[in-house]
Amino acid sequence: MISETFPVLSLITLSPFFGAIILLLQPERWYLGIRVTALFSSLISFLGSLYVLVYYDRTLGGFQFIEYIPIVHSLGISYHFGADGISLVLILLTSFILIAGVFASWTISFRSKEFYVLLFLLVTGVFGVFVSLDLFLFFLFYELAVLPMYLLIGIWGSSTRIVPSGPFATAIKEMGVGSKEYGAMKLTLYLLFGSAFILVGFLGLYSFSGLKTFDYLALETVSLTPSLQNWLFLLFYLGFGSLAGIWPIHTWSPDGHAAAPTATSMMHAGVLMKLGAYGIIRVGMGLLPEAAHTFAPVIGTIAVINIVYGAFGAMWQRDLKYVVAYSSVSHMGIVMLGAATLNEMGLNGAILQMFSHGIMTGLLFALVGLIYEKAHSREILRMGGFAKRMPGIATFFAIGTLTSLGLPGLSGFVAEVLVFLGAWKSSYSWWLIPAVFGAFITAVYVLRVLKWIFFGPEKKIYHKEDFSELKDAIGVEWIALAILSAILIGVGLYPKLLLDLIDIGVVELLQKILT
Amino acid sequence: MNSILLFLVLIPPFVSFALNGLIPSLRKSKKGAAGLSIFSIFVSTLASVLLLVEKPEVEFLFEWIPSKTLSPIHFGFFLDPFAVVMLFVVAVVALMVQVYSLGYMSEETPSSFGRYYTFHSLFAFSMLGFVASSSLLQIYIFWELVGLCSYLLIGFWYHRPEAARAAIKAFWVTRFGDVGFAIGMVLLWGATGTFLLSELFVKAPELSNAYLSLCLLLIFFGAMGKSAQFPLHVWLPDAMEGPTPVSALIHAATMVVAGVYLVVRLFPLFQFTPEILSFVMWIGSITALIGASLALIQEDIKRILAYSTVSQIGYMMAAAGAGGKALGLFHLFTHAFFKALLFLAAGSIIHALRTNNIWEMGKLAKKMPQTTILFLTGALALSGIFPFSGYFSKDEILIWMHNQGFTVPFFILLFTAFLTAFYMFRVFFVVFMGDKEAKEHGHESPWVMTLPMWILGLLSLGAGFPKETFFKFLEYDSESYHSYLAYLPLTVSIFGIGTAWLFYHKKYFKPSRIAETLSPITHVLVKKLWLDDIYLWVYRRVLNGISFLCGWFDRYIVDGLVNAISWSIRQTSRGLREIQTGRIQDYLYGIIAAIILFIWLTLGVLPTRDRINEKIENPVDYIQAPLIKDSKRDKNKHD
Amino acid sequence: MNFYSILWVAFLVFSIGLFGVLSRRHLVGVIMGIELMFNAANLVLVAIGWAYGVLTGQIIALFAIAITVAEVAVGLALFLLIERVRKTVQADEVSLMKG
Amino acid sequence: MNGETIAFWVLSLGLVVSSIAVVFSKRLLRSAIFLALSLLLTAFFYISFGAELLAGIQILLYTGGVITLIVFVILLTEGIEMKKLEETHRGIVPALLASSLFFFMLVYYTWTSPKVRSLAASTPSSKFNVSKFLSESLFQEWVLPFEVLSLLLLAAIVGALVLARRERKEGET
Repeated sequence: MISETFPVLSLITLSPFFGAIILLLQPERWYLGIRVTALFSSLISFLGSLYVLVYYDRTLGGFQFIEYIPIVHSLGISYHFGADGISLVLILLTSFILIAGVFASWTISFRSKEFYVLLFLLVTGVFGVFVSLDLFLFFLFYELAVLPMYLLIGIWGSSTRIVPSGPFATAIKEMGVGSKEYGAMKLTLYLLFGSAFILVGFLGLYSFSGLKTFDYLALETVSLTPSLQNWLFLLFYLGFGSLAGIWPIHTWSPDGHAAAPTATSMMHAGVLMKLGAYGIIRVGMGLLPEAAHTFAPVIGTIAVINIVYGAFGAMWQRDLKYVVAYSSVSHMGIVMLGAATLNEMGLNGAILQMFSHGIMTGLLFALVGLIYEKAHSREILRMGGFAKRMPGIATFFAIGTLTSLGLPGLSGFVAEVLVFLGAWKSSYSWWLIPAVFGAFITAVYVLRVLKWIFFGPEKKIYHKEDFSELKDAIGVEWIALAILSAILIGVGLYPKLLLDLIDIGVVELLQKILT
Repeated sequence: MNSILLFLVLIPPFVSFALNGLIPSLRKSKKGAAGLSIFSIFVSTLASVLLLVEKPEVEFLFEWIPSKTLSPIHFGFFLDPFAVVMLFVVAVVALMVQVYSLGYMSEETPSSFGRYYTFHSLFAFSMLGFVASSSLLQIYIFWELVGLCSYLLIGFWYHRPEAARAAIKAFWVTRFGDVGFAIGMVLLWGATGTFLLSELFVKAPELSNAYLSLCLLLIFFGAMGKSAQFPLHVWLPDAMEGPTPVSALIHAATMVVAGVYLVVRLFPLFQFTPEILSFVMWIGSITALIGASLALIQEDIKRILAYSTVSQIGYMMAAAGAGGKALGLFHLFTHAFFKALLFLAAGSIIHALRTNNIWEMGKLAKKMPQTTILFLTGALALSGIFPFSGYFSKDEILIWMHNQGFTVPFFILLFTAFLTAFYMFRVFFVVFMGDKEAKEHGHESPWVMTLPMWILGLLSLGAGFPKETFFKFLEYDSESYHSYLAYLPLTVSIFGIGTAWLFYHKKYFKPSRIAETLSPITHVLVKKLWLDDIYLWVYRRVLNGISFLCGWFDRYIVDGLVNAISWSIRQTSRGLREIQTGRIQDYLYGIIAAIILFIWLTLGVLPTRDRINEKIENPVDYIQAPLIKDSKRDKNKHD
Repeated sequence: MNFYSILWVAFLVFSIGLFGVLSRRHLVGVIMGIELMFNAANLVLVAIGWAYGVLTGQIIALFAIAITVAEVAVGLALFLLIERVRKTVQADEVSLMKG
Repeated sequence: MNGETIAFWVLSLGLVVSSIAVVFSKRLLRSAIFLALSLLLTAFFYISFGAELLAGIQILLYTGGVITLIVFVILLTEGIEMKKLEETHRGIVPALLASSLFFFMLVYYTWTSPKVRSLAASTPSSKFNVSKFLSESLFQEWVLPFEVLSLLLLAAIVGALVLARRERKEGET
């Protein structure tokens, strides 16, 4: 037991940051040293997140492990960390994905040091957002989480080919849609576009609250006029929503994820998209409860569009990464739907779906990376019968896809069912029907992909005589897959582990919203 | 004590699954994997027999999903006599099939052999868990899990494209039904706030009839998918791509009857909604007829059996829908044994002859005497001939239908009974008595395959006799009736067998001529009522069409718009870039324009003009320099 | 000696210098235009100082002259460099800043 | 019209004409000479404002130093480019427009400004000896800018040297 005042949240947040600094001091040729350093600093974060998970006082609730150091008195900016049930779960998610990401990029050979440095900067930002109780700090970390992505995709990414067509064919052709630079730039621009809204929203909160502070806990006590709340909420919804991939500002996500390298898309689809949803729930709903009520129908309806549209969109794709990316859009719709229900079941489901989807997409992107590494292709229709050569990958891929379609016993199911229950209990019960239907469509396209890639006879057209290239995962590559699948199954079998924690946070949040 | 027994039923298969799944070396050792799996299901079987003897009422719960404002969701197990019977059936058949598979799958590679038993253990666990579930949500969970096992086992030979396709089809169709199940379940929860069966039964009468009907209709939709009821039965015949023991266990005896069990289990709810019950009965009757008719023209022995399963499940559904839930379960009970037996016997033939087509078989009675006897037992039981078990259960159903006054379904089912006997003995006469010589040299199967078949044969022979005990166990009052009716089904069945004998053994009539005479009907049957075509059309045109629309719209319109905006900005900036010539003098024009603008703004437009002038009025304050009048400047003056 | 007229003479010289800067092709010509502009500015400074009766104008003009000298020195050095590297002395051929 | 005014107008006319000659003469050397002339005339203006020191500096630094520099540079590079430059001006019309616009704007705002008007109304006597005050204030109050300026000059010298220095090629000693 570490003493009460030990800044464990700072430890979690800053461990990757210092890891990055130590990495910078190492020469590129220290192959193992770089990886061990990376693993070590991510393990510190992981242990820290386990620690807070265990020692969080569940009877007390609220924000705990508070760290408070004023930085700028005159502007009300402080170094204020704290975590409640919701953020704890997301911290855990981040540290899991971080470790898995470190393992998944273990074999990266091109500028691995810089890769890890940028990845760790990004993760610092993510952790920071989840634990910040000061909006200024929140924004700072948010930007830190968004920006390294540009370099990560631009340098280590991969391109794909998109056939220009439709009314805007010229534009699509000339913009170079599909290239990694395009993906990186699009992602960055979208997210910066979003953060501009967020910044305006934060400044609005700062000035209209009249408190001259950025402190979350202080701003919670302020009640603004409804129209003001609505405007600010709209800003937050657009700003965070661009990161959460809400329709129709989601198109950065497929292109960005498809272009990103394995660990980056794991981190991005797994954790970063959750930042958006977290922002909407924490800042939008937590600080602007009345506006949350006003906007719930809009959020929910758009979320339902996300679910069905994302699923159908994924069905059309023939590029493996695009399929997973569109399924992320669909699943983020479930998160937002859960948030829009404004009841305990729905919100619990939303947070659990964030966790579950994060792990699941992490797993799927790790697998896509492995498949791409071995088959040198992401085009689904050119693959076939891989299960014979790579049974292990096939098994894990099946676990990932089955979570995606909401199979019981895996965590995705619990989250989806909770969201469905919440949707029915909410004021707009009809949301339930398209949402369930979307889950069915997910089953259709996900299983189809599984079949195309892994089942059937081996396709000879594609890899000619050379079957030897197609090997199962080896050595360290297993670790990421095993960790993530184990979590999926564990949470799926006994979700109360996490739901207990989530529930504490959600109930507190709901008390604010509903009163 | 009783909950320990229950756990003895449930836990061993799960342990076997977990160990086999997690330890690759165990899974890849042929004997280890199979031994563990068979041992675990054997323990389960023993425990289920004990449960049958004890006849306990167990309810065991723990919190699964916490909730403060709404009621938390529990996970647990709940046993009633129906569940105990079902546990027994599942455990016994699973044990038999797993033993049988030792022989049937012996040619598989160690890793796929281990995989097979791993899936089997998972299936046994989920099916047993399904049976013992205490809440609707839990039923749904295990329901999906058995669906998963079915998917995995149908696609066991994943390298065969047909198997992969059949697996995915099975999953899609049942999952489509489950959309209804899920919605219905949530709706029911929304009104009652609980998933627990025991609480639902108490609260159900408070609901409005229409709402409850809607919920149950949706839930029954799920049961239609799972139990291959018309029009969602299309996946079951294709599911025969899986290994035959799998077909025996999952697609004949246990999983496909889950829908019936669900209706029986939820009967306390269904009884409030007579409309839905009659819907269930009609669906069951129609399915029975369609299944039997489709079985008539099949050539693949397993597909015949599959359609026969569809038809028999129709019987069970009809019985349950007519209110005779115990009858439905009784038929389920007997059917599980004789249908599993038939499948295993068919598997034995396939194993020996390497073909599924009945026209490539013949004269097997001499080569495979044991199989012949066992198949005959199964066929007689299925046709409902005294004293085989099918006679008792089918009879009960038909009489019940008649006594309840459902005349049309009664005649449909009676006709189905005739068809059943006919197609079963068509198979029998062609395969065992036919004169065609099979290509492969047939031989009797090893004892690991025949022993389970003998046990099942005994069960199909004897399972009908303890009818009274069975009904008493289920706390159901069977009526006594002795009229001409009791002999009608038997007569019809014997008549069916006789017709088959005339057609296929004695060859007095040519079946093809009959088929020509009835060509419209035959055409419909050959086309399988166009259901496959319709579903394929829906998949290809509707689903893929929408997905094309969505994907295309997203890529080229939503994203295209984004690209168009950024492109136009880029084009504009390209145009603007021409201004930047690189010649300094050209830039100077810009500077001049800016200066002019600035001066104009400060002096001409903005109201600062007067203020500036006012300040300059007093230059001493502004410019610190000596005034001419004050020539001798004191430095310290201003300090 | 009217204050206005002195200002306007200075402005006229300034504008002529500006014209030279804008239109001259030879870089030294441009520099000479700049000199004219500086000169006119100095003249205005001194004139305003004179009108107010303060010395500041002269002081600033003094500084301005010094700065001008520095500017001319650097400017001519740059000119020599450009002439050597780019083999041209024309202002409109030096277009490194073209985007 | 007294002598002072006549002198003023003559000086002004000379200044303007020589300035025009600076920007329009085809030969650069001639421009440079006219520039020297206009700077010299400005020095006379300074004297008329009573800024004798400034006038001296103007003549010494500008007319002496700067023009010498310019002439040197012209002579250094004359052989290279002069003959190619048939046309010494480019875009006369826009340049004329812009500069005249600038001129008229300046005239307009000075004419309309009440402050300038009041300044013009109170023309003080121009006869007073300021050199002493100037030096005093330069070394007392303005000493910091003065020193900074010296630094700037130093930097300019170094910079000019570095820039104009011919790069030593390899092998060259």
